[in-house]
Amino acid sequence: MTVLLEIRWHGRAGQGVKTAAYLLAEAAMDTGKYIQAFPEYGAERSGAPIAAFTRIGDEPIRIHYGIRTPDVVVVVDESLIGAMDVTSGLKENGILLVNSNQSPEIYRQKLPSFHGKIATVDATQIALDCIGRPIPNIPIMGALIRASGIVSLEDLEPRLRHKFSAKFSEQVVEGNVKALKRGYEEVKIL
Amino acid sequence: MNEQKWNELPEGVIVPEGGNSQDVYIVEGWRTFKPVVNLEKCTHCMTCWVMCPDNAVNVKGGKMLGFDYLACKGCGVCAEVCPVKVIEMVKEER
Amino acid sequence: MAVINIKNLTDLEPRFVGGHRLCAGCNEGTIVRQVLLAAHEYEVVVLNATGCLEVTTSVYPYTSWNVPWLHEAFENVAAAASGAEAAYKALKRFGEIPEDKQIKFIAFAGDGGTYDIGLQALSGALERGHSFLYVLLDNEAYMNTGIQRSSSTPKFAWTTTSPVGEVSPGKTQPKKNIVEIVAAHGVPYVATASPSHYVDLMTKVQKALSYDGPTFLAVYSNCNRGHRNDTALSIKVARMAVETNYWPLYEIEEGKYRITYRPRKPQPIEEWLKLQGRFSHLMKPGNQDRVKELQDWVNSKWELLQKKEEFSKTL
Amino acid sequence: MKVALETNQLIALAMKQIEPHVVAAYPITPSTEVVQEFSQYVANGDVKTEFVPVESEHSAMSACLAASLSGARVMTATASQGLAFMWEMLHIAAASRAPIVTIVANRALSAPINIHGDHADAMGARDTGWLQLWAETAQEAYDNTIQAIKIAEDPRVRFPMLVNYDGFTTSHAVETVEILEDEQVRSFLGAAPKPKYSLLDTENPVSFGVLALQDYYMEFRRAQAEAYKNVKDVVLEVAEDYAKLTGRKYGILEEYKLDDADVVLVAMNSAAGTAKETVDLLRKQGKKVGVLKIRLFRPFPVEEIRCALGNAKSVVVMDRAYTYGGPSGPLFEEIATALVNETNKPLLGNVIAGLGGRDITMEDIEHVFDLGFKALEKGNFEPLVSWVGVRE
Repeated sequence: MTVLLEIRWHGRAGQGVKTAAYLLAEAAMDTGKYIQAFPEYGAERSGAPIAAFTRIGDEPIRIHYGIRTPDVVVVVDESLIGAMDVTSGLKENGILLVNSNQSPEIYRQKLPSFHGKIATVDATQIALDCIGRPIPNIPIMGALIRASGIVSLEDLEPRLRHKFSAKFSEQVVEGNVKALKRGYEEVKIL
Repeated sequence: MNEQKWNELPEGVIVPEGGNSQDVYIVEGWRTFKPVVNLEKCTHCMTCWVMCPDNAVNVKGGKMLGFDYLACKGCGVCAEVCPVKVIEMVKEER
Repeated sequence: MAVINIKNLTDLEPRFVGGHRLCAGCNEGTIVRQVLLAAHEYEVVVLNATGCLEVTTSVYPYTSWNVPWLHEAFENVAAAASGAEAAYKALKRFGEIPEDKQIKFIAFAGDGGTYDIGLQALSGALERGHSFLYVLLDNEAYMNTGIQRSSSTPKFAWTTTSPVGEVSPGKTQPKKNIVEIVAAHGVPYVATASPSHYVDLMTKVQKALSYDGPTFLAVYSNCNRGHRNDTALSIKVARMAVETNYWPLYEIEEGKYRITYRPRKPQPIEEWLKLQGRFSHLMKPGNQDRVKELQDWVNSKWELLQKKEEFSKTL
Repeated sequence: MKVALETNQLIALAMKQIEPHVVAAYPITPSTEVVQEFSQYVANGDVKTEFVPVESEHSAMSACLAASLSGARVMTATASQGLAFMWEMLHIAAASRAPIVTIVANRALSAPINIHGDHADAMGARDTGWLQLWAETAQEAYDNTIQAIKIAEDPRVRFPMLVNYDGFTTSHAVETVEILEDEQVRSFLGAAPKPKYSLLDTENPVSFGVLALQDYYMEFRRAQAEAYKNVKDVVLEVAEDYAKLTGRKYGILEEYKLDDADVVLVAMNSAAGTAKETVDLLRKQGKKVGVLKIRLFRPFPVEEIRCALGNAKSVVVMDRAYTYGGPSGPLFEEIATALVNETNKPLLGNVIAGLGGRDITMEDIEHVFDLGFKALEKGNFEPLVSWVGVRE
């Protein structure tokens, strides 16, 4: 295994967590990387906690199981913190990104044992502003690529347009593109 | 028919031809009584033919010709349904 | 549709031949011959559920079927018909069989394969609208395994699993109404028939085959072994089922009911019961109430049917 | 062309490229999207396929069988309880020599009900007469789907085939996959070879699905048994043709660093990839380990397995299914049978892992190799069957 980046997503069913995990992988593939992304399902209905995983590597990815020691943890739903150990296995120098209107400093205090990078973005508010619905997956994606540098905004935007235009109206696509950019700009990193 | 060896069977689970049982798989031994028709009195109404479960009534051109005794099991339906009662069930003499 | 004249059909190559191993006098052989004679204008493919008809007509290396024939299993003949019909449509669409080739699919199944284990597959195929004629051979019990009750077995009939005993008068539940169940799917043509009334039966087959969609023919089928009657009386028992109004002959064409045969003087149900050993316990003293119950059941169903026919005339 | 699609969507795309005449199917997690996505291709007019949305898996296989015997190219997809519900019809389809291809996103069997990756479904179908291909990755699932059509329909074969890949772990994963153009797939497969007899051939009526009693049943079985002998050659020929087209070469087995391996892990589907990664890690530590991945599970490639395991000292077979009350997992039983008369056979042990979607991690696999090394020290596997990744 050469360079392998592992991203674990925590959210609730209906928040677009799986879509985000896939979208990031697809954008990375467009830049020539090998990718793998998959959700962790139970018998979830909207609102239940779910996880999703994205792996990005320079070589074909052969391992097939849930990410135990992520480089990045993305918490799409703030209420999960405390309800579960979202930072479980998160690498010392990793990144924790939370959808929250609070500052990263607050989380630094809440999670004293974690010494990596902490970032927050109010993705839900951005989503409400841009698409009128509280689906925070795309704005938090903007924050993620800024905080991690996994792919550039220029790489992600066409993928997002391509993926969403197959399913959604132009208005929704444009709203999400706007949300992506706002997430990218508004993320606070510590 | 000689019994086939396994490598002589058709592929799958098929009989690779149509309607080969009549007069080949012989059921005359099933009978105790056999139908006998009086063709002189027969009106050729074809009721016996259309009611026979065993395709054992020989007909041609709308005429009753007699019975296919290799295919007849001797059920007696033909005699029972005959509107002019010209079919008689008689005991087999073997 | 031409009026059925069986004299004109005598020179056709038989599609269902002798040398099969149905019991002597079995109505099933008669019904299949009548159905396939009526279908003579069409190329047909036959699907057959597991049952007496299937096991007795296809014992390797013999077959009594002079048309393409497929047996898969007990509960799925309607699904098999769905698949064959789907292939037929697809192969036409792909240009692999000629557009002008016309095939009619005919499925045969007993009451076990229709009322009970095969009901789901039948319902599915009817709802999907596959074009095929489903012929129910209703001998009112699982005869292939040795006379066990089905949901088609009439009340008070003896079977090996609804035996008559000190505390039980035979089957304790009435017969299920499969015709109404099928009709409720909204299919274009549903009818009953009896081999005793062969012109009626064959006319109905021709009508059914004229539709492009699922059609259903419930045919009364005497089983002399299971109903306990002499082989020679097989057709007579079937006729008496009609003459007593136990098995009325009618059709539901595009939702409209029509009685196709009306007994001049309907016979009392005893006339049918007494022909069959499976009801012999009802002929013993002290069972008058049970016979009356059956008569009342027949009467009420006949009355309802007449009302449906009347109502249909207003549609 | 490289794509990133969920494997189920990818397989639906492969089915679109194959354009079977008939697809009859019933949805079940985790294979639902295969049929769902394919029905969209039908709705869009991208394929001429007749899609039969049946009311159960039993009817799915029943309809597929009749369609296949009618001369149609036929596919379906299922998993778990659905495959179990087809069980009766699986036997009939195989004995009828109907080359139906069934996609299976392998999933655990109830009870308890569980929707996740597990091989109990396909292992339950192992004695139904179906051929079986297994896939480690999305790429292999795609490649196997296309090859399965050609293998199953080959006049020397004419058996139905299951194409297996792990439920969720693979079925719902997005991986980088190289796909063919539609035209390439169609010209690779060509038209479905016409069977000798067809249910729709009214000129030459044939009776399908006949009865055979004491005088013939055994001859039918013997003939069926013989026909499996042709399969391996066809699998390899098709793989070779496919390699010419794609550069991706498949065999009956995949041997990973077996040449000098002392301890060999035998695995199927996605865990084989994790195992290869673990082998690389352990090799860096100087441990001589390797992986044998089974691609063709039915017919079971006895000679190839004997050959592949010939140099191993210790072999651990990983089963993602268990045979309740049996001596071991099903794959182990078969591997053990393959080696039973070898004079220098390796020590053989069995692990049960990953049931009901439990992750099989690199740590688990290290532990499994460790069991293999310990057996070498002790001279035997004790116990014969170990459960891995279960709370003790």
